[in-house]
Amino acid sequence: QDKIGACLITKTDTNPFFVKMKEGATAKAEELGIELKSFAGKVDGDHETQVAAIETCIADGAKGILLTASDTSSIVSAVKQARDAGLLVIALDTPLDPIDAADATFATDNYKAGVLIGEWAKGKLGDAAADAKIATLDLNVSQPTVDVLRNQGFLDGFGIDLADPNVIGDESDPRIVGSDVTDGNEEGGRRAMENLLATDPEINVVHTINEPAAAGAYEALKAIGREGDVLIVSVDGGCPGVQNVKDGVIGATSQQYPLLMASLGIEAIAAWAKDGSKPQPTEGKDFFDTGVALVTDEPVDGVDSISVEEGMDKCWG
Amino acid sequence: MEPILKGRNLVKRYGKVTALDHCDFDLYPGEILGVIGDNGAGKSTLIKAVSGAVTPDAGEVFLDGKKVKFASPLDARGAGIETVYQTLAMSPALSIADNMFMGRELRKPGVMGKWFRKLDRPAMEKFARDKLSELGLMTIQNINQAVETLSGGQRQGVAVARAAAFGSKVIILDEPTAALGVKESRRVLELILDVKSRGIPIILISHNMPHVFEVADRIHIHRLGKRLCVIKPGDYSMSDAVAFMTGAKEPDPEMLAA
Amino acid sequence: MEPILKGRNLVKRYGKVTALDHCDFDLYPGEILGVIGDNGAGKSTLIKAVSGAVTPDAGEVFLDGKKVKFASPLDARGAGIETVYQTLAMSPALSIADNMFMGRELRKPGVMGKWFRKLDRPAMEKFARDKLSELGLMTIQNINQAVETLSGGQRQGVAVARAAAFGSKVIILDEPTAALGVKESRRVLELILDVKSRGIPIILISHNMPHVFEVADRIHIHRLGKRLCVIKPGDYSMSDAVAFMTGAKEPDPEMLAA
Amino acid sequence: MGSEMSETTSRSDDYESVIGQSAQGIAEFDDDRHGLIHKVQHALHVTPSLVPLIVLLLSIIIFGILLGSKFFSPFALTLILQQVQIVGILGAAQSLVILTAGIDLSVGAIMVLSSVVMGQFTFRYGIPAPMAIAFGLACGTLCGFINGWLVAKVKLPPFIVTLGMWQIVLATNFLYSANETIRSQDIAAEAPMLQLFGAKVQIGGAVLTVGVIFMVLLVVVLAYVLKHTAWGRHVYAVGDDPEAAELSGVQVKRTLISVYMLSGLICAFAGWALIGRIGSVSPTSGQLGNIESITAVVIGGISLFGGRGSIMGMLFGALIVGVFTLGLRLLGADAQWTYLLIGLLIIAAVAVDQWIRKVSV
Amino acid sequence: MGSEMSETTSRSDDYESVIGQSAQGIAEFDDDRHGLIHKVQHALHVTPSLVPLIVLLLSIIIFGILLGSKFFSPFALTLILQQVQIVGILGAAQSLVILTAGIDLSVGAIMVLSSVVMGQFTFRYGIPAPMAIAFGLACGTLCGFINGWLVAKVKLPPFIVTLGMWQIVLATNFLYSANETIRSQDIAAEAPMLQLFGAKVQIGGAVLTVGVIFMVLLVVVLAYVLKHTAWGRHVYAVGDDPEAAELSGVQVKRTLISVYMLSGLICAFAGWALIGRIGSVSPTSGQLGNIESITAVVIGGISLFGGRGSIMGMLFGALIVGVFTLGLRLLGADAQWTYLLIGLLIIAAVAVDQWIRKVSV
Ligand SMILES: Nc1ncnc2c1ncn2[C@@H]1O[C@H](COP(=O)(O)OP(=O)(O)OP(=O)(O)O)[C@@H](O)[C@H]1O
Ligand SMILES: Nc1ncnc2c1ncn2[C@@H]1O[C@H](COP(=O)(O)OP(=O)(O)OP(=O)(O)O)[C@@H](O)[C@H]1O
Ligand SMILES: [Mg+2]
Ligand SMILES: [Mg+2]
Repeated sequence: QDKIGACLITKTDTNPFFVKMKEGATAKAEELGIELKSFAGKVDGDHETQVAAIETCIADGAKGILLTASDTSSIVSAVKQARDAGLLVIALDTPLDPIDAADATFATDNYKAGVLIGEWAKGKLGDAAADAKIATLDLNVSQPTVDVLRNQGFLDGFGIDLADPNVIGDESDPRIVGSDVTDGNEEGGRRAMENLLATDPEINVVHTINEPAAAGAYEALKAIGREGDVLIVSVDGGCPGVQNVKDGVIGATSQQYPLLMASLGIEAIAAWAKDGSKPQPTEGKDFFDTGVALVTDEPVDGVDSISVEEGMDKCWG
Repeated sequence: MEPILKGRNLVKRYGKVTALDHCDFDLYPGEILGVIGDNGAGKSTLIKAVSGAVTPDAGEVFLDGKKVKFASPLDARGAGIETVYQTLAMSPALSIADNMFMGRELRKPGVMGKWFRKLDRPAMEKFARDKLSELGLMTIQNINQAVETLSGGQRQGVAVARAAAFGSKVIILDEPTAALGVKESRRVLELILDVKSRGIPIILISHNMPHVFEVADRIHIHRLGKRLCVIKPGDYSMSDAVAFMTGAKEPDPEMLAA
Repeated sequence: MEPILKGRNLVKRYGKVTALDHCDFDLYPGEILGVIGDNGAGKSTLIKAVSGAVTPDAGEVFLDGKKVKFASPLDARGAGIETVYQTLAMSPALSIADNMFMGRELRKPGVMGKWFRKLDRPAMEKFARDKLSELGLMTIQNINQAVETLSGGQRQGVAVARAAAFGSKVIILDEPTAALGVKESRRVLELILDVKSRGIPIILISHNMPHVFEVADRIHIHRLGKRLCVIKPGDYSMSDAVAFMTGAKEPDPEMLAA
Repeated sequence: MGSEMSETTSRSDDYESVIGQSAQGIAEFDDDRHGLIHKVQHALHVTPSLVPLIVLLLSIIIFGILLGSKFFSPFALTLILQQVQIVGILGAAQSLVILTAGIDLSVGAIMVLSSVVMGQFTFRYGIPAPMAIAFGLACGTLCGFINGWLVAKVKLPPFIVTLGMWQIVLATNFLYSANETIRSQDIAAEAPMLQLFGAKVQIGGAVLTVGVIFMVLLVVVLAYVLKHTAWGRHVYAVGDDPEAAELSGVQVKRTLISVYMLSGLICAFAGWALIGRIGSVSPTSGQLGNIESITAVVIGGISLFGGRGSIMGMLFGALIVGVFTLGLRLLGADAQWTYLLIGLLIIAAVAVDQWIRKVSV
Repeated sequence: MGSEMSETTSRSDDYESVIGQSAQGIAEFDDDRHGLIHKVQHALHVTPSLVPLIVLLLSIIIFGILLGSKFFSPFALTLILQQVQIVGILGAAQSLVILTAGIDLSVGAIMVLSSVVMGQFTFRYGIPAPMAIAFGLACGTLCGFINGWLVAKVKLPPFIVTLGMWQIVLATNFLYSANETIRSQDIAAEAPMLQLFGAKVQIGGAVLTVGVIFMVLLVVVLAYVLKHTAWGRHVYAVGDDPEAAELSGVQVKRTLISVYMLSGLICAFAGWALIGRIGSVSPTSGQLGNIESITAVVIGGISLFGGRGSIMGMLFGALIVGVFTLGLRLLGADAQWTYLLIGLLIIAAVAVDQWIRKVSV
């Protein structure tokens, strides 16, 4: 075999987050002379396409797979098949269930990302947090893992009792006005925001699954002239998102580093192909944490954050 | 004698259009009843109402003196009434044999038929071919042709053959020879007489006066959605019948009671 | 005299079925040409081939002596050939007027028509109602009825009225009176003679021998996919014609050349 | 011979000689059904799009009773209009195609691609906004033309053509835009014309957007065109029975191609309206456009088999879904339950529709 | 009077008297087209499902040439079978419904719900696996029955019924399963029967799974049933022209309900097969089942208008998509390019199909 083959399998390749992940992987692969094939589910939660992708990689004789799994536990048997066939499987962004089903995990902690924006929002509101009116704009009704982690992290950070931390929407805290789904895009963000505003026009804290949804929510608020007095928080840290933080559209966002995950993953596959060495997890965790940082120009005591300028330097798309 | 099939006071409206206007109807055992009338007079609607294909807005249907309410043509068929509708009612994409046996398919004898419910195609095809030959429809070159590929007359022939082969109590034919050729029409008339000789009464709707006068025992003249009168072909000439049905002449008052 | 519409050596096969078998065909100016033949003999296929509705596998069609290749019925219509197909070719869900004017709608005069391209419905409806009254189709109660709700004969009447109203060079009628009543059939025959008196030649396919013998100038006898012979109604009796077309009798050899 | 002929004639004629004296005039019947109910029934019978309208009004009333002023506020009611505008515009495109017995799975994709073209042409190439919009509209029309050409000339099933087109256009969209969003703030600053459809218009007490007005006008104009022009009748004829239409003189292919082109153009307008609605140009929006527009069309009573139904019904269909969605959210159902209930209500709405139709015969 | 009657008779009879001597026998014609090509054409004409088969073989050959042993390996080829098994099984259910001129948007959702029922009944309530599987199958059948009942008895359009059902079933699935996956390891340990369809079977050199064999058998059995039993002919008749079918004695409603029930049952089997394929019970799987199965059906040459086409064609259609997908991925096209090319290839495949049909008339 002339070239080392590697596969990148993402949840979708329409979400900018994964697009950037792919760019990072492609750039690194080119640098290291690895032949990279990328795969993606058709929609969020499209599990079978990912299984088919793993099988294709095996058929293709690739050396390793970088995987952001849609269904973290169901994928395990396919992953096992790949590992049995001698491929290195690295989970990116989302850990598998159980986490050791993959050879290694390069992830961001989505729960922590949620906690950060939750704490920030609570701190920002100060005393008003006690009677805040919260709306959460989530991903879709199938409640994929990221969705749950970010949502529950946020509520946890805000100091709300989670009931079952694996389920969105079972909280009984009266401060929660409601949640709606956005499909993670502007259109869905706007629609969901409008629906929730119609339920309660007093909403003043909005958690959004990602920055496009936040931008949509902002449009809905603007349409009724409330864009100034609602706190929108989000997760991702893409360049337009950080720009939106700067413009005051989003109050704060938790920045993640898909490019870093991807390039680290490629390097790990290269190493594995060369001498069979596997990457090691971060000290004290069972995965390699690529980090998350809160981006805002209005820092709050007790919550670590970086400035928008720093965020712009590190943003990914 | 009690009519075998009887309709009383039947009404059917389609939006603004009145197709049946308090219409009565009688068919006696063993007879051939001709039904004639202008286009749109409501003949087809009448036989649809008595054969369960439409539900009348008002009125009653009696079979053998018992009141019946056919919810579907299948009900009527179950009661032994076999109908050739003017639209022929065939599944265009299916073959001639499939259409002839629709709803009463023959199964292979033995295990294949009993357990695997396999159709006995050769038998059905042979039967179909025989029945069509009886009608003189020799031009059908391929018995497995889909019905939609048949010529207009061939299609009608298939429908008539089906009704004649399976009707047990009453056979209703709505313009069975409209698209048929001279030879084929003649065969249908012979078939009708043959069916009658088996004791089965027949309703024959037709615009062909000579045919109707040739085979019918009584003629029901339909006009503007109702039965205008019933005549015997021996008592009146074709011109009289045409005059009644087109409104050129009024029938005698006592005929109306008939 | 040169035929106005001529077919030579036309062949059409459908899979295993041969519908036209090297068939010739001639229509002379100003005449009424009857076409008779058994069911499935290929009459409809023949007129479809000369009117652009099917493309023959082989053979040529000439209009006014010039070879033509109609890619679609619209081409033929553009050349002035108006056809009533046996299947009537109407859009079931549309109204009578819509169907009559399909493809040559009338627009309102003035701005509404020119700029907003608005149809002149009242004018089209009036025209439709007039043409149908000419045919004696008085039973049509509602001129805005969808065609699918008409009775079989009413539907046919609409198709015939359309062809007669718009044909300019040749009018082809495939069994125009099959579903029509006595009165309506008679009106169609009158209409045919009327059209002829306007100098327009007509092809009339029919299974009704008396009708064909009454109006046709020449009769094309079709058998087994080809023209068997052409006769003049004055020279032969109906029995002869029927004998030829059913194969009971062979025509004289010299007739075949005709 | 002459004598034989006349004999023949007289034969077939004899019993027909009385026809000359036959009755004239059109038959009329007493109708013993009178009164208001019958009038309503008749109105429903001749104007089928009234039925979804009734269902719509019923659902507004029910939610109004349940929710009171929360739902009956100008805010909520105009919100519904704004939320359905995209589906409404796409539904207009979809209706045209479905009336020809086709189906267009690519409407959403064409919409998004057109909006991306408008945005990228302005921001990537620096073309003035009006020109870029024209390119976007042309792009949609072109996609529609390809659909139409494949359906009409190559005679492929519309489902397949537009399924392929959907994937092709969506992939092109992602490849071309590199999944980059153009932010609302940038558009407002540099090319506000792109957001035209989002502009607010005060009419009486209600606040409407240009997009909403466009949707309503579009449907009204199309309803006129379909009903009162030759082209419109041809669309119905083609959908009803393409063979019969061809035989009776409709240029079936040309009609089909024009329908798909117009549908593409309308989708491109929907793309423009999308920018107005969400502010930004986002390549990931509108992915459910096809299924939502088909739903609106079918609830509105247009037959998927072509040739039957009215485009007004589609608008009511879209609004019915909009009312349900918002109403249920306001009642406090969470996302999963809303999803479930909307499923139920769609079936119920069409069942009521069917029932009214039956009663109104 | 008697004399007049006999006169009448003789009149209509006179020219018909010769009929007795008319020719007998069925017409036969020379056919001047002979040879292999004509035979092939004829075979194609009478067996329409051969056409997608040809397209399938062509695409396998082309990818084989381009990719060599990577594609022609038993692993890759059986992989395609494994990858299409779910779509193939769902496609069988979909074919039945589409043959009746319906459409079933709920196939994927019913499949997932059934698999969740099988899993949750075993693990949540501790019911033995075979019983739980029976409940799962019953659940699918019930969903199908509701669909069929609404379509046949309430006479709602199948698109609407199954659209509503899709949403209802999917939401129920999420609510009931609480989005929880049951892990493969647990199933293997406690209820291996749930994974039965994933069991491997060595046949010669090829490795097949029970699921793949089930799919093939299912299609073969259904092809037999549709062609050689009365019920099968009724399915075609109902799809062809339901009114004509009703008039000619088919129990249209019963046939429709049985079709939807069978379709639901097959979807439930697909759910079982899904557990075998992915190992675990995952409530988020199979969301694209409807569109993928419809695609397979349409590429396979079954008309969306009902009554025409064969279920074998559906299987070839599913395989065509499977071959394209794997082939393109192995050629190294990335995801969006693959979608784009698959879009193109679907159109091309059907165009070739259409062309072969035309040539073969
Ligand atoms: N489904 C329908 N909707 C509306 N009107 C209808 C419907 N079916 C029939 N009609 C109308 O009812 C009247 C009677 O129709 P019918 O078919 O019974 O006539 P008919 O006597 O059979 O005529 P024909 O001899 O032409 O077949 C006609 O005016 C027709 O237009
Ligand atoms: N589309 C088709 N596919 C296959 N066979 C066909 C098709 N159309 C016609 N045929 C066959 O061609 C032959 C001629 O049909 P055609 O319709 O021309 O007969 P016809 O003379 O008009 O008969 P009729 O008097 O009954 O209308 C018939 O045997 C018919 O079955
Ligand atoms: Mg009738
Ligand atoms: Mg014919």
